[in-house]
Amino acid sequence: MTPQLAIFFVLATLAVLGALSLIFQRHPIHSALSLIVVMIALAGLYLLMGAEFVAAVQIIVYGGAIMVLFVFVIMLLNAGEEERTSFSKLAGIAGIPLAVALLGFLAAAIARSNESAQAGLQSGTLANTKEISTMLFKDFVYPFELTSFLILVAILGAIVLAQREKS
Amino acid sequence: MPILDHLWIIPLLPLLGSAINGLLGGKWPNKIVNGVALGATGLSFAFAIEAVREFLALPADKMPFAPQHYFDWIVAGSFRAGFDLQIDQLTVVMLLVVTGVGFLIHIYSTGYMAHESGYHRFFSYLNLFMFFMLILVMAANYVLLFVGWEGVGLCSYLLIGFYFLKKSAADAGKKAFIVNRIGDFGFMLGMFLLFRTFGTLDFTAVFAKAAPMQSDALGQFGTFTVACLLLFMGATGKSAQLPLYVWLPDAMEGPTPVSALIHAATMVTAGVYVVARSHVLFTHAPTAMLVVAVVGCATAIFAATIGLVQTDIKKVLAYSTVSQLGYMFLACGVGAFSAGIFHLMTHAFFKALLFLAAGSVIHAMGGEQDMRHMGGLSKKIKWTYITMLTATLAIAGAPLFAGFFSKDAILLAAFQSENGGPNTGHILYAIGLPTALLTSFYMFRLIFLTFFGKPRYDEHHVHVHESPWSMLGPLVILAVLSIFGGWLALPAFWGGPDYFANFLGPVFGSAESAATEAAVHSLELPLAGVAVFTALVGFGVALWLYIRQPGKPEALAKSMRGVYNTLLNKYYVDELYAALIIKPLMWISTSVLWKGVDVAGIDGTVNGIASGAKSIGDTVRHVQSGNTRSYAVWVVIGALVVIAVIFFWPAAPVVGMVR
Amino acid sequence: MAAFPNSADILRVLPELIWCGFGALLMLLQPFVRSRKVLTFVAVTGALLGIMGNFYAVHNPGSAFSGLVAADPFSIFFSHLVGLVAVLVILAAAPYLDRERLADAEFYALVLFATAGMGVLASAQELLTAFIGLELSSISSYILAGYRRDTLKSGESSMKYFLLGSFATAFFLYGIALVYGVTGTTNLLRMNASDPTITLLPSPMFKLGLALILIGLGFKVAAAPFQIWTPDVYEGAPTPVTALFSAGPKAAAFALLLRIFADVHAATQFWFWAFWIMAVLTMFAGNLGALLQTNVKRLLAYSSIAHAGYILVAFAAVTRLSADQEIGASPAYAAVLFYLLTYAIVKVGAFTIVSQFGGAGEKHLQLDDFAGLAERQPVVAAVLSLFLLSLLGLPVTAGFLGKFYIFKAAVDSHLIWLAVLMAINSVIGAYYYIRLIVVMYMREPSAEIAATAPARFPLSVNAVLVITAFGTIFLGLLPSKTLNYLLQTTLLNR
Amino acid sequence: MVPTSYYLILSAVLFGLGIVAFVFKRNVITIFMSIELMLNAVNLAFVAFSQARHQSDGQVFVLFVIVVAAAEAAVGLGIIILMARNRQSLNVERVDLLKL
Amino acid sequence: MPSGPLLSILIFLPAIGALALLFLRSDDHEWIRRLAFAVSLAEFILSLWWLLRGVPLGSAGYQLEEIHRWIALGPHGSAAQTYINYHLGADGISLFLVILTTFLTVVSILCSWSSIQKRVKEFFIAILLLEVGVVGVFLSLDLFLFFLFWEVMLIPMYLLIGIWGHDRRIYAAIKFILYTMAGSILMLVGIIWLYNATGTFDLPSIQQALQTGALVLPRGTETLLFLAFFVAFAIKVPLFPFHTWLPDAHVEAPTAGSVMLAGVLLKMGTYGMIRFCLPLFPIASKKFASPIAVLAIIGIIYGALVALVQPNLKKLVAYSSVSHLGFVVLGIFAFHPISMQGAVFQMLAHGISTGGLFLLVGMLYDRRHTFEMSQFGGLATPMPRLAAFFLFVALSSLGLPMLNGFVGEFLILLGTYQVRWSWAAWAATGVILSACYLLWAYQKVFFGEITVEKNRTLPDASARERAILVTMAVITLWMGIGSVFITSRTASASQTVIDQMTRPPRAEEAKTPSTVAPQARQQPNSGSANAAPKTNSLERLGTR
Repeated sequence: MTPQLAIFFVLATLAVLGALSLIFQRHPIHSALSLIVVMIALAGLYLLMGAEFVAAVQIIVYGGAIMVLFVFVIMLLNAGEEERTSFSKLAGIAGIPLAVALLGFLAAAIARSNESAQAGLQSGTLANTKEISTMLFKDFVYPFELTSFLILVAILGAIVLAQREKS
Repeated sequence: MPILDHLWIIPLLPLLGSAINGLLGGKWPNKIVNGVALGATGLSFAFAIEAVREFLALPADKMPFAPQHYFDWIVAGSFRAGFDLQIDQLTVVMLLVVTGVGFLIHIYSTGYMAHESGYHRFFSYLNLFMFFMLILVMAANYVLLFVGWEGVGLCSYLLIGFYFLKKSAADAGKKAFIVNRIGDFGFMLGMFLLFRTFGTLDFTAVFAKAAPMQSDALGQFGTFTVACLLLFMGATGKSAQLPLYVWLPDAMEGPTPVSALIHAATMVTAGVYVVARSHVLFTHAPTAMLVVAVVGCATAIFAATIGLVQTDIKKVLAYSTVSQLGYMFLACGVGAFSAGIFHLMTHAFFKALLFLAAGSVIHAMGGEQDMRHMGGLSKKIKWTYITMLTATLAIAGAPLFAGFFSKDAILLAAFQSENGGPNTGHILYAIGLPTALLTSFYMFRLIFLTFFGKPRYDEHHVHVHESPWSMLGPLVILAVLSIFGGWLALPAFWGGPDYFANFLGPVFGSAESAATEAAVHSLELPLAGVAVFTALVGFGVALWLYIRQPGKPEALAKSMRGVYNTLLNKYYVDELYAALIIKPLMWISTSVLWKGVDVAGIDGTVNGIASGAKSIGDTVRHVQSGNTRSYAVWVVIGALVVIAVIFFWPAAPVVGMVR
Repeated sequence: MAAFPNSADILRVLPELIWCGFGALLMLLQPFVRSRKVLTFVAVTGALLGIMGNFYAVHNPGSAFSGLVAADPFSIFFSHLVGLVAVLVILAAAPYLDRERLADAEFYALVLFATAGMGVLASAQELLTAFIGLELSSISSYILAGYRRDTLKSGESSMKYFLLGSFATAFFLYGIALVYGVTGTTNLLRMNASDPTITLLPSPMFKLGLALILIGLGFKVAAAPFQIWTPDVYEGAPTPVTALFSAGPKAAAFALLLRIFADVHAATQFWFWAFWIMAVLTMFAGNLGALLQTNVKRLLAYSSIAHAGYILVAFAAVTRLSADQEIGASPAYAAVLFYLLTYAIVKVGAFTIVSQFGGAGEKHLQLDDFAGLAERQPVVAAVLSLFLLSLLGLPVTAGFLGKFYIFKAAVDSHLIWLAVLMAINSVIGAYYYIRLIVVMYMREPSAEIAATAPARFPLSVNAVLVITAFGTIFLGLLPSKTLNYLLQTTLLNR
Repeated sequence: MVPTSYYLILSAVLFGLGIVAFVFKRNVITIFMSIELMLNAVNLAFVAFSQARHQSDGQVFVLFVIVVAAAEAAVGLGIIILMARNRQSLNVERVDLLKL
Repeated sequence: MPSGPLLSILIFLPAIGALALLFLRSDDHEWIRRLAFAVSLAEFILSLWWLLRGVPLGSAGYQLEEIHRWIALGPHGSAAQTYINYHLGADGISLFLVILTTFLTVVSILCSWSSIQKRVKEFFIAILLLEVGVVGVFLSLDLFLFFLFWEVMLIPMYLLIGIWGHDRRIYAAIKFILYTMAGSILMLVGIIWLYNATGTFDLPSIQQALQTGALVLPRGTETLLFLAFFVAFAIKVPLFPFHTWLPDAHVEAPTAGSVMLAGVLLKMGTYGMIRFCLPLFPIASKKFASPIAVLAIIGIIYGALVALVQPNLKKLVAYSSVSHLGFVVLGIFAFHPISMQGAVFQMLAHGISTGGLFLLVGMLYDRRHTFEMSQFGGLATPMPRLAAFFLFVALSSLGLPMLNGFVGEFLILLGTYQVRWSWAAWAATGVILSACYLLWAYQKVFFGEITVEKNRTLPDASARERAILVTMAVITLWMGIGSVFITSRTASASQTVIDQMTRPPRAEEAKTPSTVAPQARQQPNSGSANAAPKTNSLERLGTR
């Protein structure tokens, strides 16, 4: 039981628990917070894998920006406890079992496949940020530029959708 | 120009007359219509005589006279039917009878129909009938004969239904046509079989090929037998034999001249003509011959019995016609074709006369047809009375009258026949003779009821008057014919040669005429005597019943009510057909086929499929619950399906293009 | 390759860049330019310029950005297609926006962005780029769906589309991740190269990855059982947007699928039965669902599901054939492309009419509103019937040839049963298209409908109708040139 | 040493939990969160793979995913606000005007 | 001998006419009618002139062929490159069917002159387009093209029923189009499959390949293909279990529609059988001959019996055509030259006589707006002329010799009898039944006293109606007497069909002087056959 492994399990459990509480919390705020927990746990895992840049981005953008946005919206709409209606028979009866089945299937398929086992890695040789940046601005410059337009669209969408009627 | 090369003129003239009258006659006065109609028939009669003269004048080497080919009518594959007319001895007889009697009846009609509406229509139909009848007798192949065959059927349909306002008339017409069609069904099949056997339907070719062939044994249903039986089926329809005779009595709904021309003299004898025409085939099929004989014989007595009790003057004559036709078939059945044709001719004379006279009576009585409301007319309408009496004597078989000779010849031939066993002939004779008795009985019954005794009609309302000469003339001529017409075939014991049989010899082959010759001396005299005796008996009974004590018939009827009613209702045959065939057919068609199969069955299935699709569609719609969570679940399901498929189904079997 | 993208790279993705650029330009103009006409003009010009932007690629095709995107005839065809759709939609939308009092600059911008996204999706040779393109078009679509934000339906459709769409996207993305994990690359071309054994004995993870990708794209093309969102979204969205949805994203997603087929041999094998089943399910889901629809817009939505099904039939044929030398598969590819083309034209035309006819607030969308249309507006009725007949697949219309080629592809690959099922479906489909025609031609309009003033058809809309109708007939009668071009396309697509 | 498979299985589990959450939750915002959860799972997988193969492009993908997630968040929340404004409820089950 | 793209002109002339109609003011009914009439008349005259000249007597094979590459299939310049051809051609069979079509179009335009008052323009456009479709079907020699016209024809017919029909028109229209489509779409699959097997859509070349044995279809494939084609045609004919769309369609359709439907459209089915099923799939055809013949016979008797009990005059006529078409199918599937000839002739005869019947029924409808026979009765009194014509047409329809109905039926039965006597016997009962229902109906409608007061004052046939009816009557009579004019022209064509059913294994038998021989010998020098005088050409065709 190497320390990495121990840390991994701690963080993994944390993440899973966070995910579960995201599911079982009734109030959106709590769900949001538990999601943040998951993200932080993941950030930890990234660090564990030696991808600190990603970890940082994870904390800053995800935890920082996106989730804050969520919380902000929740506050804005002062969403209360979620009402556990079940108008959808299908979801009520078959929803959870099927979803769990899918989960199981994914996990099993991945577990059984050999690629995952191969290349037991040593965490030392991390892909350093420089490499990432060159790749980002050389090989993937085109998608990168496209993402800028994506952001533009997002802004546009926010304007179009959320702006008050100009009556 | 010799007519023989232009035989088409003879049938064409009536056609023209019919067309002219039919298309333009509507606005014309009767005179012009008469002119056209009589002109057409008269001319074709004249041409016919001329043709016959030329034909008889032909040198021996030209005989038999080759059929005239005018144009191809139907050609398909190996089949070919030309518009070919022929003339031979048999045709000559028919030709003269048809045109001659037809012409007389046309004349008669001008008087009889004078006051009817649709005058031109009547004559147009009548001429059309002449056309088809002539085609029938002159045709040189079965298909063309079939044209005439169906055509006359059509005309009889039109003429029976001439008073189309009367439902009974329309019904009768329809009945006639349809029953005839049933016969034609057999006739057509017969033709098909002949074609399959001989590869052609031209008379000369067929008979030439058939003659040398091995004939079927008795009881063997070979080609000949089947073909002949099928043809005979057609004949029974056209000539009102059992079991298809039912239409003829109803046909009396038509105007009387029509009954005289079509339903006594000409059309109904077409069946006999066909059998005689196909004698080559029949002689190859003893079974068929036997059937013909038996059917004819049975019909003869069957119809005669019904005739006994009929009260409608025309109905009596109708049944007697059926009965007489039975005689003719009997003759053909026993191989005495010439005798059959001879009876056909004489019958044409006296039966036409009877009808016309009856028409004249009806005319005199102002449309009354029920003999129970007649009586004592002999003074008032002398000419009619005399002529009708002549005819009655002729049909009853009084010596020297036409019917005597012909009927005599038939009975003789029947007696001699041994086809199907030594005693066949005797049995046939044993049935044929009483028929003769019955015939003379009901005929004289008719005479007595009509012309003797007290008038049984209201003399103040009915003003009996003699018919105009346009009607009486034909009566007289026909009367003369029905006296002397028989002398063409003076029996041997009378010393004269049998002109008629010899004349037809070339057609039917001299064999059977020779046979008669042989038998003549020994048999003919006694048989003739017997025949005369039976006729007398019939006359006596009639006299006793209807002159001596007029009350008697009713008494008899009462005493034997069952029999009487059975006869009066014609053995309930019509009812039987209705119950056994027509009603079930209608029921099946309506409630099983139409309502059942069509509407419920097929449409039901189709609509069922449609509604099924719709209901499925409805469920498909309801999957669309509008609830996002359900949609999510559907996506999950889909994911599971896709993954499962990709994981657990075999990879695609790969095929190349097929080139 | 050069350190920074060289001019060739730029030129080969010119169309997408132009569309994005004009999108941005419109947003810049929006505050200053008041007149709708100008904006519309700019937007149309942008779309057209984008199409023209292909000129370089046409003359020297090849891949750009170290193989992220390919500017081969295949993608050129699609950028033409989506560009065309964009032009038509913009033209059709102009009067609609006017009528519904909706801001137009943003609308046009979004349409252009979406178009760009589709272009990327269709030309991407690398999964992540494809993903970006997909998102670009999807997100724009989400917004467009909710564009009539004051109406409940629009908002709802937008929400449903957004939630389910991103749900599916997640699957797609996870699929990419797994494939990447197995092959070590997201570049379609390198996938086969990376490990030849993959095609022979593939790992479960690879299968799973492909499966998830299929799920994601299947959702986009509305293939059963992922069609579930389509009717609601189509009905709720503003009609011109619906036209865009039914034509654009679908085509782009199909394009990506085709590319994966062409390049990743493993996919062609694993996906066969999945496509077989999805095709059947989709056809029936679409046609049966449409049988009882009374809302024309929704009816057309279902019909577009059915048509996706028909295209999937061709896909099954492709899978079956493409293992054969390419010449074998190319007709099937061509069938798909041709069908997408005809289908896009027809659907855009049909929806345009519906959008005009719907009237203010899209109130007149029930079947009964179309009653007696043939007498009130014969031309419109005739054109709409033309489109319907084309959707039904009657000869002399483009739809017939489209269907014909698909049948042919199916038969060529011995998928007789699939062909027969498709035939049955065409008959079922016939019923509801015919029903609409019946309503237009044979029903008497109710009083107040007869009273309503005939919907006016402004110039731009008429232009759209003329183009689409002409296209329908032309492709129906003289498809040879187009088809030959398509065959080239698919052939070059190695 | 942590085997890659652990990470992958974890990511699969998280992804699955995301699905479960999506199906289970009613509140639009939380449903949206579950999508974010799924994306995170994907990211985990990417990073794990990139580490396993010593390729940094996996991490680049993560960055892209995050950007996309951000964009989606902006638009999604906009839509949610719109919905909340139009009908005073965040319960997706109450949004079923479009059906059948 | 005229030259040029005659057939194309024949096909598309009405389309041009329809186009021209578009430009007329839609309330200018008179000129719309006149123009439509003029166009159809021109079409009729041209078809008479060109086709009779262009398809010389006794010529085998297709005449006046036009062939152009149309749609390229398969990659350009590659080996797999094939073309869908625009291939037209006429032979003895299609020749008269086209003429029949053009003639009936004229008739139906005339008979709608006054009876159509709503949306006149669209009506005549629809009629002309219908003509385009039908003529195209009869003239196209490319399977694809054939299918194209086959489907194109649906829509105008569908509109004719649905817009100008009577009360339940919509139901009937939808039923009509769905039935037909269900069949034809399967045929499309069949056509494509055939292409897949042969590599071309060109009928003659497929035919050639199959006959010479250059190409052999597997038995199973042939069977399925045969069924795919046959079902489509059987629905169109309609053969017994598929017939239920017909009565509805007929009853609801306007007169012109019924005339075209009964007169021409049904023939497309039988034409298809002759042109495709037999030559392309002889083995399957022979395999299925018996069941099909049985169905046909069932159809004959069944249709007649149901007609017998119809209270609705038009429905009666409709069922009667189910019965009559049964004869045609029987004649085709007896594979006997005579019955084949008969079938072809019967198609034409039925077109005229049933067309005439529908005309007359329509005229009655124009006067009384009902088809219920209980509403009629005694009509012979107010309208003797109409009654006379009706009787005439009825007689021709029930197959009275010297009228057109007889020749066809007789030949069919004759030929069938040579093959299987029981078939002929059963079918012949139809002859009896046809007499039953027609005369029955005739009596109910025209005979007896007038029962309904309205009928007392009905006008007799107007001049225009008389003109139409007289023409019909004359043609009926002419076809009945001068049938040779037609049969001599259809002979070689229908013989060719029989020949085409031979396959290499049986080739040498075909050489032996069976029914096949003469045409087989004559085919190479059909050119000289044109010059040959009529008589001996008749000998060649007829007696042997």
